[in-house]
Amino acid sequence: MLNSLMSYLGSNVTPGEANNQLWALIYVLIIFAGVSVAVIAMNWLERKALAHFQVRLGPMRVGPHGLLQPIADAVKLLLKEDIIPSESDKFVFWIAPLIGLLAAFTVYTVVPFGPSQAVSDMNIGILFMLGVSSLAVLGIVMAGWASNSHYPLIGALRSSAQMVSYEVAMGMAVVSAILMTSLHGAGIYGASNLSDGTGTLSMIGIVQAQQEQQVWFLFKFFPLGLVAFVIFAIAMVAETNRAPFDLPEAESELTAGFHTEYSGLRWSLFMLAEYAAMIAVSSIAVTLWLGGWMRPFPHWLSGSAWDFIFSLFPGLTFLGLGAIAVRGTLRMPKHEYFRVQTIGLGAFALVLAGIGLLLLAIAIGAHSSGREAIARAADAMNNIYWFVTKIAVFMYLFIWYRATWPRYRFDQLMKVGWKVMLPISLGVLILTAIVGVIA
Amino acid sequence: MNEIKDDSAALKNEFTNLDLETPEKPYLDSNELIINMGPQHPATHGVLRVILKLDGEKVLGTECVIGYLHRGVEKIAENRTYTMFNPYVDRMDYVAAVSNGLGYCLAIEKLLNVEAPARANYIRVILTELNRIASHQLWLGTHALDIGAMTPLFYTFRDREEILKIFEKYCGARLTTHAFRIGGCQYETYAGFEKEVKNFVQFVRPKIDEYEELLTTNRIWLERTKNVGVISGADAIALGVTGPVLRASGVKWDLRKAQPYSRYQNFEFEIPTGENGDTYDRYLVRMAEMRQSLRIIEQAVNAIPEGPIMAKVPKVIKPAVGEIYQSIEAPKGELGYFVVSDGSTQPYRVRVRPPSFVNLQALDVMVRGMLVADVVAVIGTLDIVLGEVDR
Amino acid sequence: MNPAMTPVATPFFFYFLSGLAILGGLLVITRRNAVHSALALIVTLLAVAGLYLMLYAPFVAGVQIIVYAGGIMVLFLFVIMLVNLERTIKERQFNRIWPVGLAAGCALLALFLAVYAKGKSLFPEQARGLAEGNNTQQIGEMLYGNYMFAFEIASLLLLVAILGAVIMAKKRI
Amino acid sequence: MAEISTLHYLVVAAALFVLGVIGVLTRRNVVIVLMSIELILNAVNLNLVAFSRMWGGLHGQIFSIFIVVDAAAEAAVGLGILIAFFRNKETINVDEIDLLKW
Repeated sequence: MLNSLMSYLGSNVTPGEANNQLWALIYVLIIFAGVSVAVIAMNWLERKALAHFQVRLGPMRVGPHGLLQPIADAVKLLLKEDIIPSESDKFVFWIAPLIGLLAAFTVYTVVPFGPSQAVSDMNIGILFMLGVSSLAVLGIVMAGWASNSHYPLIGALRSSAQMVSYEVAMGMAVVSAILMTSLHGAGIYGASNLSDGTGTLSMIGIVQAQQEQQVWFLFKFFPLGLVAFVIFAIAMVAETNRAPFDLPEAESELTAGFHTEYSGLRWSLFMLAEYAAMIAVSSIAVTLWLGGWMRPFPHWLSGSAWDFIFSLFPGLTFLGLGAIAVRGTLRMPKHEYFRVQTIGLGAFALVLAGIGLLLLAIAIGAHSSGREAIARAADAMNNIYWFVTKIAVFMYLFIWYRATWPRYRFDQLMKVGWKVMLPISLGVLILTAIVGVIA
Repeated sequence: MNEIKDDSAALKNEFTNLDLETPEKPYLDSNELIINMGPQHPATHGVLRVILKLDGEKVLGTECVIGYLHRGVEKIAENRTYTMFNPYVDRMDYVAAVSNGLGYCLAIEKLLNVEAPARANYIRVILTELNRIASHQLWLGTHALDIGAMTPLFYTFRDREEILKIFEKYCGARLTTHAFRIGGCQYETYAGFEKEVKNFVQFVRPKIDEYEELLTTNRIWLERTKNVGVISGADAIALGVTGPVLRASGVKWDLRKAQPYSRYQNFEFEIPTGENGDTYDRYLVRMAEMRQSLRIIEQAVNAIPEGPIMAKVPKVIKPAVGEIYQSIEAPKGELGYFVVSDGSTQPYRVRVRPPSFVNLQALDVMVRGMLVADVVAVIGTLDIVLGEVDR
Repeated sequence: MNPAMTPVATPFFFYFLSGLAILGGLLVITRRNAVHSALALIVTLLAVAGLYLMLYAPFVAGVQIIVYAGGIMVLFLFVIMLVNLERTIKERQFNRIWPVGLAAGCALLALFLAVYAKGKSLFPEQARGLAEGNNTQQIGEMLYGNYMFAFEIASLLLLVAILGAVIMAKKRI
Repeated sequence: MAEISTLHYLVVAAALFVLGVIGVLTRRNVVIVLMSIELILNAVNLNLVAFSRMWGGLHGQIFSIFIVVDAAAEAAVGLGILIAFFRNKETINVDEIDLLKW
């Protein structure tokens, strides 16, 4: 067992490919824990960022700057009475949040955090992601139906119609990105002298294609890649039922939509699923259009010196976060009441700075000593860092949308989906094919 | 076993508004649904209950059920002296309490045939217009929230706070102010009142631009509000609709110009009107009204005369036998008081014409053929306050 | 997954998935409530998708999940909710000739098994290797090559189905 | 456990097929009848894919994709008919659908 654990460390492939179940299991656990932590952090960040958009402070009481608020929330939700409406369909009511959660988390098996930092590299990776994430709608529909109440039912019907509609445009946009993996382009777009190869549906393969072609698909066949990306970026907001497409849970119309009757743990599972799905679709966008785990300008600014400079980013980011926390600590009121909070925030700053220093040490160690293990760790660190950073940008966009835009009406939502997004995405798909072959 | 319990039959009995078009051949429609919106619903601004008859999401008809906040304000008036009843009116439209108080005081003054002194009138105008801005700000925040934009709410509440601070400094209360008395004002302005009001005007002008920046050209906002809840000028007049809702339909009717009270004739201001009578026009009209109110406040605070603030009013108010009707332009429309005196210290009858109540009648006309989401938008745009609807 | 390597515990997964599929199928035809049936059908569909993966047909498995579980079943659930009828649940679930139907089904099963038992020798011992790596590409080439005409016909069929469904379901056109 | 051969898959497919047939023949609820038809189509698909694996060709998989397309079309039209029918007679029982013209 130890042997199989150690033997994998030297390989360059995903655990799935290496057929190493133990490491696959470890990866699954790491991803599960990581995503859960990310959801909790996202919860706090959303409340904070949204609050600052709206000239208020957001959570401030539980822990310094409300840092422990998500934990308090989680404890509250766990301890809350679990209400199941008496007229509901108990079994379906019980299983619906689990389906949503399962669909949201299963997707992560193929998310490539790096060339070998994924549970498995399926050769139908993107198809698998789209398929499994489309199962999430089943959870919502069942929740709405099982609640046996008008508003959840309408919310569920809306949600299913919305998600099925936007999946079409989303799929078209994805296909145009997949086309790009095989078309290297010629003529005005002939950025590289590679000949047209075979395409791939594998998530890792898609990023590697971008690496080979030396261009993010966002900028490929400009502006076709950009348009497809924008279509996807809009459709993914609709897919995750977030503002301004949050009709299934529009509180001013349907109280809370499909999860009106849910409370406590089950409700928190829906929230967990929603945020996990947000991260999942963002990771699709990052993989397909933003170069996945690649750092910016891997070819333009190539060479080991640039590699070293970019590998300092993770450490510096954490040091920067630590510095913000230190600033917060220094600005804490100097009153006795705030002593515990000040100490807590200071400790948090120290933890952040410690992580930052560790990452810096790894980066510097990899550069100077050249030991393979450290170089490998540095590689993994860089890949994961850039991937997560790109996802974080999307997460911020999600919050920004929510703070800025009113909600669409249902018929308008459908109109946008079918009459605007679908034709444009179809056009982009056709143009991508034409440009790839002819131009 | 786990079917949705169909309460349509029960609701149908309550649904008296049955002049709905019935198809010649009645067919069973799986989509036809009668549902309750409210009284506990986040978008009904309190405890309004709307029974909706839906075809899918299309509204076939509505029926408003009101009275959940009924406190018998008009009946209470018959058992209170004229002075004692004054604070009660603040509890009707609690977001525009100053306007309510002004209307009542003017009515009783008319009954007594006295007039408030000039300085009192100027103070009244300043406070009432401030209150109009506060009311519109609250409307804007909640209306935007109904349509899904949550940020304007916090911006408007931040700025409304400044108005409430001025109220608090002036009379000690923030919401139900009881600012005016029959015959004038009880309180002289506090030191620095003028300066603070001027500062506020300077402060809030860019803020109104800020609200507009968020919404006026926002594509989704336009789609949600344009051609939603359209009501023609003729329909609006026929239904007795007043205030910004009427003006947005293109009818230039403002009691401050039509029947000036409290020396409104001294001030220069315009009556903003709309063209289409849709939700977007109502939004624009109210935004323009806020700016006009600022204009009035500026003029009033610059020209505020010195002098007494209370007219000569007997300690015990005992009007002669008679009846009067006095109406003012409250933020939501025409707020009228019909007071009948039997010569005693207590009114024989007080009847309030609340603008929200009358405007609410237009809901059915405005939402027929629209979608459920539009009902929410239209309730928001009517700017109803249930305290005033139910009294 | 490397085609050269045999997947782990193949028999276990086969029996697990096929058991799940058959259990789901049983529930589909026995449940009183149509939503429960639909749930069971989804389980069956996913189990069958797993079987496709074991047969080195990843693309078909993906299509199965996207189109069946994500599309068709949502449509089913949608319609079940639209025609939500309390009455059908309380009514008799099986028609009057159900013993005949059951007998016919059992006879059919017996026939199948008999054929398989008799023709067992016709099946090759070892399944031929099927490259999984470029399965999608090969399917694509065949769809747009040999089966081009059938592919176009299928798209036409879908178009007709869309029109038919809209005309049928819409109240006033 | 023995190695899994094509025959195993065929038996599973046969079982699913028979379940589908029984569902179609015995149930009254149209929605469930339609779902039973989906079961039958799935059984056929499983057969095709199993044979495709057995012979090492992809034709079976192509056919199964066509059958999925067919299933989608069938479900859409079937459910459309169902809604139209429900609107007229307020029943979704097959044995009450016994008029040639409504």
